[in-house]
Amino acid sequence: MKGFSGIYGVMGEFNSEGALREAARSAREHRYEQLDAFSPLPVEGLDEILGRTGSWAPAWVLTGGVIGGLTGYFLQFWGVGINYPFNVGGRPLDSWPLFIPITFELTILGGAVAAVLSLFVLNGLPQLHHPVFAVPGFERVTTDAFFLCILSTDPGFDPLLVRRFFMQETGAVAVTEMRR
Amino acid sequence: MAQIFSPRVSLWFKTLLIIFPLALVGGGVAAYRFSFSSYATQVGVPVDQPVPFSHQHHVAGLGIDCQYCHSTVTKTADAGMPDTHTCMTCHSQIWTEAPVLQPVRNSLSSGLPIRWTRVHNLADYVYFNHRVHVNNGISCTKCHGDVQSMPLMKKQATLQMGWCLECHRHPAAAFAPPDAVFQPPQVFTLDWRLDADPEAKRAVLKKVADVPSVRELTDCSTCHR
Amino acid sequence: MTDRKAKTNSPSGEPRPALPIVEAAVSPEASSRPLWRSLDELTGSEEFWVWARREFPHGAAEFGDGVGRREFLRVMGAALAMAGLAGCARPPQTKIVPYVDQPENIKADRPLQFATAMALGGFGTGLLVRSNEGRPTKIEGNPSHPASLGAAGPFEQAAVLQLYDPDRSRTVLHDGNIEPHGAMLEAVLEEVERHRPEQGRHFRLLTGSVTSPALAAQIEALRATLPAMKWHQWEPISRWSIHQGAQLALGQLAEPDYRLENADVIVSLDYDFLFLAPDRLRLTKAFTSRRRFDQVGFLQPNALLVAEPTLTITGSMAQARLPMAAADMKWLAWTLGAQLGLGPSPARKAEGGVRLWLDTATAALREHRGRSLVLVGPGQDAETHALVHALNQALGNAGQTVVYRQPAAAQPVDHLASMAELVHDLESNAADGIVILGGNPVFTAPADFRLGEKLGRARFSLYLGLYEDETTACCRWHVPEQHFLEGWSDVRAVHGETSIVQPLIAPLYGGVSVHELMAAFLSQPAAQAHEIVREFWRQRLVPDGDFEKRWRQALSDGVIADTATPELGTSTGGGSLPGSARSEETAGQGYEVVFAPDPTIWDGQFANNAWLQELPKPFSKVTWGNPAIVSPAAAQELRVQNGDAIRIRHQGAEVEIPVWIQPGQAARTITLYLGNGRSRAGRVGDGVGVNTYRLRPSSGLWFCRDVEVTRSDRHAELAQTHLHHSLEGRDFFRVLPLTAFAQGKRAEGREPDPEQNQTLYGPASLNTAAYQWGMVINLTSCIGCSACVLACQAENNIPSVGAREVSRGREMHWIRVDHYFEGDPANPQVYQQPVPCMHCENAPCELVCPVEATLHSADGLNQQVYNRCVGTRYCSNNCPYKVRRFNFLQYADTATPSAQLVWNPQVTVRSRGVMEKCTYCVQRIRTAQIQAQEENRPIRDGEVIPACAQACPADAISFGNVADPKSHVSRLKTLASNYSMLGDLNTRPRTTYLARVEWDANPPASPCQRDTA
Amino acid sequence: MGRKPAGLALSTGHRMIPGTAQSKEETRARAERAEEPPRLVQGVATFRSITEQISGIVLNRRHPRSWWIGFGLAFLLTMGLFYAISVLLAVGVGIWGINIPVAWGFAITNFVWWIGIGHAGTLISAILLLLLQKWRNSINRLAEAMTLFAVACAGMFPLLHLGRPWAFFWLLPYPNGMELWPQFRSALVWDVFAVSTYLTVSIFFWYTGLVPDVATLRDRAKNRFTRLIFGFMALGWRGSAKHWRNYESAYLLMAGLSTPLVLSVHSVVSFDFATAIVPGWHSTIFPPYFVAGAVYSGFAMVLNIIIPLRKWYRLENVVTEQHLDHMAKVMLATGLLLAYGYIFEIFFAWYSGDPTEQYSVVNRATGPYAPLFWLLLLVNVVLPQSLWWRSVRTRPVLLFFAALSVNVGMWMERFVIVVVSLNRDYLPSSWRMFTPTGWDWLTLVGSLGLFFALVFLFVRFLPMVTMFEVRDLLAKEKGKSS
Repeated sequence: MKGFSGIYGVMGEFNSEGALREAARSAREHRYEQLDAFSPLPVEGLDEILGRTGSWAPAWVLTGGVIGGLTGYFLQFWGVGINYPFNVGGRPLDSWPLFIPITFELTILGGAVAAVLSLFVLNGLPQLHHPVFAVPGFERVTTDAFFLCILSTDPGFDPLLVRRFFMQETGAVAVTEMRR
Repeated sequence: MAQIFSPRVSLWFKTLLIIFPLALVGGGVAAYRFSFSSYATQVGVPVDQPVPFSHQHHVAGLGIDCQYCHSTVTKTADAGMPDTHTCMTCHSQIWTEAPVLQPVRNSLSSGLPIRWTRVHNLADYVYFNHRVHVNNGISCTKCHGDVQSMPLMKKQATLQMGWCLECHRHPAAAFAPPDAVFQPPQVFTLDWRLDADPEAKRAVLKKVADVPSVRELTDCSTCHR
Repeated sequence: MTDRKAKTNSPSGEPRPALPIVEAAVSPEASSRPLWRSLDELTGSEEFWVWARREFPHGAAEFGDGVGRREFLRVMGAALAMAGLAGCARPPQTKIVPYVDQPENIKADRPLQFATAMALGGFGTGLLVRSNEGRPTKIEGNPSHPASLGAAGPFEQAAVLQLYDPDRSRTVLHDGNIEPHGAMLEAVLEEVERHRPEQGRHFRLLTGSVTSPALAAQIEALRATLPAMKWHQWEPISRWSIHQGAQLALGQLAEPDYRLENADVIVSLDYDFLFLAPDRLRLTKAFTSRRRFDQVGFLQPNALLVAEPTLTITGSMAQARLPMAAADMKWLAWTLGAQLGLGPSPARKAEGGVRLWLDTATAALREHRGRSLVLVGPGQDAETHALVHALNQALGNAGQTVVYRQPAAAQPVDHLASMAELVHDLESNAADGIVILGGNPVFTAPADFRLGEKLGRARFSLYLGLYEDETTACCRWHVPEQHFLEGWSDVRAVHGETSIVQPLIAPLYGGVSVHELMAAFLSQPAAQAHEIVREFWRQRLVPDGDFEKRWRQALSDGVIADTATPELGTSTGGGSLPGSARSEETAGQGYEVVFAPDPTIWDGQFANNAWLQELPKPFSKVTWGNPAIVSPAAAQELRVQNGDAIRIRHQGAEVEIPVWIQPGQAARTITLYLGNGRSRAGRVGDGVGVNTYRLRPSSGLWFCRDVEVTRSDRHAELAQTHLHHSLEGRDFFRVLPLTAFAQGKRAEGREPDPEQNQTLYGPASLNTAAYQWGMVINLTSCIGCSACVLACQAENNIPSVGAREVSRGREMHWIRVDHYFEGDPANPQVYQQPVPCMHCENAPCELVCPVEATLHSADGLNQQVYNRCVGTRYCSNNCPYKVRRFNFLQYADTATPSAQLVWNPQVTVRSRGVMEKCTYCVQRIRTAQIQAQEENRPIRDGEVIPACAQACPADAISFGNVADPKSHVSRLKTLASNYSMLGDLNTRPRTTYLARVEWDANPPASPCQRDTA
Repeated sequence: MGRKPAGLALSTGHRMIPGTAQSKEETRARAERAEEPPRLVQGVATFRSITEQISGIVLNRRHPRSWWIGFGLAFLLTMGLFYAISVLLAVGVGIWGINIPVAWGFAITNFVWWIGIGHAGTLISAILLLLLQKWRNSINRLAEAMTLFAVACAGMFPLLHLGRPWAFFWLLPYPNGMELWPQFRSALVWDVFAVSTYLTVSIFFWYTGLVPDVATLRDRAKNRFTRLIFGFMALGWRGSAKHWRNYESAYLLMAGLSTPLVLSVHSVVSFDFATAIVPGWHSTIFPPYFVAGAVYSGFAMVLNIIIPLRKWYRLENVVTEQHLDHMAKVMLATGLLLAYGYIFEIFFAWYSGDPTEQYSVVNRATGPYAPLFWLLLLVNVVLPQSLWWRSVRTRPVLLFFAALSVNVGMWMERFVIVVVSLNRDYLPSSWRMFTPTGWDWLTLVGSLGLFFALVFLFVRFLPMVTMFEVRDLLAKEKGKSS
């Protein structure tokens, strides 16, 4: 950090998910912690290698769903039972079976909204400007190029070492240093 | 590959995305509040009249009973507007030359009625009945406000359905002492409360006993036919 | 609304349009079933395949509808504005306009009621007219008037719409040019002067039958000035044969006064007395008073036997009904007479069903001597009437079930002869000055008289009429007539009871009173109707000095005490039983045509009345037109379906007219309703239906034999409100045999009704109010006259929608009278069933409304909140009774100012896109509640009467508080015959029915083809 | 820049030239990958080739004539729809053939039909995802888009069929001066919630799936404007490991939510009928029976769209006969479910012992609308049986017509359910026919126009095949083969 605050990290480009996986693995072997990988498709097993598994999304969805459901039921119960009680077709005011469909739909809605929000928030999107976009050839990350990045926030980060690592230990076809 | 967007754009975009849903919600709330605003409901907005008739002067000043002009209020659904002759009973004697009363005199001579601007306007599908309210001891002021302090007549209630329901859901609270509907000073006792004097309270509760139940009072066909 | 024109009327033979009654298309197997759905089923089901080939026939035709471009843009703007502003618009500023000088007793929501009377065919019916702030808005029967007894028929009730009809004539016309009123008066005076020298030998007066004493007096006065003038009378529906018959039998003109309440057995020969009689309302009350079955003990029902050419509401009430040609009626009468030992027996012997019917009738009459009654219709000749009078004498009924009175008419005459004489005089120029007081005779006179063109020969012809109609076109002077609600007059009921006709509103269109016009002829052009009538009665009412008092009494009662015509002795003095010279006549092999007044527009005078035009005619349920009524047999022979046109030729005249196939029609009789096909009725009535007067000769005013009938290739879409006349073997209409009723058997359905609270949810007691409103409809006493339908329409501001919309199934009536046929189509069992909203306690409609526009009130009403309704129409789909009505388009006429005057201010006028239905007349309930609450008393039983119940002459509809076990309606609901329609759906309707009680003996099998012995 | 051949890409790296041996081996590897093509992606296919092929459709200016013709027609019909709607608003629902008793006509028929069609997308994306059906990958995007447009068309009708459309918002729960809420016990209010939820969730689902592909377009776009637009839409997607991780779990969860949702929506729609007491409507079998019908018509519509498109845009390699075969099989299955539904409607009517119920069945088969009913059985049950033969399933033209007949058949079924049940219910006195007017027809055809116009615009401006999933597919196939 101290010396390299101007640097975001060093990026190595690879030609296949296999190569990427290898690179990531050896990076971990070299005690690099702050890694990030970029790929045109989810690369199997990469998360495990990078040591970041699991996601908060399920929790979000659960909360959203519960909130939606409760809102749905109480909106109905209060609306027709308490706020303005009506005699509708001789049905009792608390005719709960008739409240099920709306409760259900709102549960789903709440969950879905939460899911989308989680996607945005957890991924920090939208993020139109980002240092990695400056990397030459990065546009191919959405086609067929794979990248591994060692961040400057890594305790053992040193641009020179990292570059050497990429060029000698991995099959990087190109290595780039990213400025903030 | 070059950056497509500058950091600033990125920031703006993010902010917009956050603001947009908030704006939607805010808009809804605003619309709701607007429906109660004095612009939408005209509450408290004095209305111009051909003759600047002052309830303050006639009621508070001269102590004229409401029924003197609104003569059918206890008899029909319609409270009744005074005919030109009613005005002239006094104004053929006093203020005979007052220019503000010219329209009244014209009406009498031409036989053409005065066209007052309506202040309390209910939709045609609402069947409000003054008779039944007043005779059951709902004070005029309950809906029309402290008329006696209004130089020019103005609405004090939104006259929205929700407002009607308030009383129809809590009839007891709406009652004035039965004998207090018209005669000053009780007619103006805005601060009168059910517990004010036990004797009146008894009378009111007796009345409450024989008004229809709340469920009946909140039935659609009570007002819509 | 040009789309009201029936297709047959356009001269150009347009391509045969799509078959409208696709409804009748059916499965091939249907015809083999004992139960048949509709006649088209029996006659095979080609339409089915026609339809199949044509997929959706009306499609392309409709493309043009919608609106013209400019109109479109205009409305679009409006619609979008509405769409946009609906949310946040605030109501526009409105004005309050008080009186300059407040009149007494006119209060906004306190309507006043005035007693008056309306004349139909000259005879008066007493009415009470409701006036809101000076506008007559509703006409009801006058309980203290003997011809009404509180009931009112469709004609009386619809008169209020006629009052505001913007098409009524407004100006005096001379040769078609507008003239000042004064000019007309001058011309009149001049004319009188012209005739004075010859004592008016060439002067003629033409009226309907006149009962107004004041008018009669004026005519006499005119006679005094012009002794040689002649007074002619013409009514298309004349009662002369009745009077003349009495002359033959009793030796003097007489009006039979039937006491049906005393009759155990009634035999009617071609007499639809429940509709045709001038005092039909009274007769209905009397007749149905023996048909109530409304208490357990009740078991003295009367038995009715009817022989008639076409199914009438009277016939539908019969225990034994015999379809028979009108021309055979005479023979039938004599045969019946002979069987009862009166007069010679005709050579021709009865067979089959006729025999059976005759024997039944004979037996019944013999059994109930003195408590039976035989009636015969005005269509039959004097001889037959004489025979029947004699028959009633012989059975000892005279004095018991019928008494004879002097005719109430000022001068009863043979209208046909009178008209014939007039026409002859016009032709021979013996008459050159003629005054016509109302009645539109040019349209209604026998075709072969050609009155119209003859009138042209008169030098002076003046017509006083409500409308600028066919007669106006043939007269030099036209004077707009006052509506009876606009001016003073007086009128007598058929038995003489006299009413003062008092106005409720100043003439809207500057009409002239008949009395004032007559006064002009009496050289008192300034006289006022009010004065004339008042002065006339001042002389009559003197006996006790206080005229004012009696006058006021007469006005408030609506009838002047003891003015009934005196009874006549019941001896057959002088009268001898006429020979049965023509009693051998038969209808022969050819087709017979019978003429009858239209069930809803009478002789044509109501043709411009949208309420009556749209009132479904009994049985056929046809509106806006008058199809020829033919029998199933005839239809098969002519190879016609409903709506296909036929050509009828007789004595050189010809009409082309669509048919309606009527079960129970005499096999070879075709019934034509008069009064339709007006050419100058107004924007509503012009060209609706077919003018059948064109076929009505002086030789056969009521029926003609051996007419030539051929099939035409044209087709008209009949605007029907009801296409399907079978019960489908379902149990919504229940019948109890008399014996079962006597034993107190319940009117069981296929399924028992569920117990209360038999639901998943368990009890939900939400009907908390002290009053629980409910209704009971008595299926035995209902005669299906449709008075309730019109009463409801008038009370609840129900719009009429026109023929096109009706034929699309969009009529708006809140209560309908369903008719079902069962059994042999040649002579079926007929059931009628009035169906309003059932106000179900578990209302299916309420559950499905997404916006709470229909909800249940605490006092058990199924409320409809128009201003909340968004128009999903889901409620209508889910209503098993289909009693909900939808404003598919803007039906309420908010454009025509005078159309709005008739609206009832107590009922919201509905806009486009809103559902509506019967409310149990909630406005009346609430008014009564407020009144009672103010007077600190409970609402009395019978204090709240819905419009339908109020109008019903049969008292078939009862309404009241079902929470009070002592109320009338509760008592009815405890009867064993009480049942809920479709109750097994657990809708728990508040409107229930008393099952129809039927005599166990089936009606005699009918003669499917005539036996010609 | 991105258009350089793979080989050259090696030298594009900055400064450092790594050992060439490695790179050669890499190229060989890619060549091999091309050698043995996966079954669901045919022909020579690499990440790049696939990506180029699909994104090319959007990024290239030039479009086949068939697109212009198709879009032109659809656009005309859409204009017709707008005209019909204007007249409707101006004059009222009376311009339609509806009446009492048949108060619901084409509008509701169309609504149910469109909603049904709108089921395929979510089903393919969600359910098949959960069932790990790989073949969904190349068709789900189009199916989802189609779903959106179908639901949009469907949603239009309940609004239009109102007597007073401008008051539609009374069906929504919002605080107001009248202190009134919607009548929550009404199935129509359930519809409002179900359909709007479904629409929202479908949009989320669709857009989420779109983000990585839009990112691809952003990176491949040539002119600045396109790059900006797609840039905004891509929200700065970088394809980082974190992105993919959250993305996959969120997407999976949405699939999990959508699955019950998609089943509930048409169940709720069926409640409009099942909770009513109209004979022919009031039946417990309606929910499953409606859902089956929905999937049935949905797949039919997908086939009707995708078969021409794969031809016009030469997508045979990604949308293979294999795919068509699978879809046809699903159609066949749901079709049989539906037939089962028909049979059981009849059985229940008989078993209920209720004459009105029984009559409603008899009326369908022998009543005035009988020809429609029999035609319906023909096109909806008999003809689709041809799908038992693989030769039909894999012959696009035949399959197209089979699907077409199903679509027509399903519309007729909705019509039979809505109209033929209503036109003869409890009281014979109020039995009546419904005969549609020209406006009814114009609205129906117009909604088709709107639908296809939207589809055409979609294929023009967004990738109709999910590129990253096809890439994933390629990778997986490779993983399998090596």
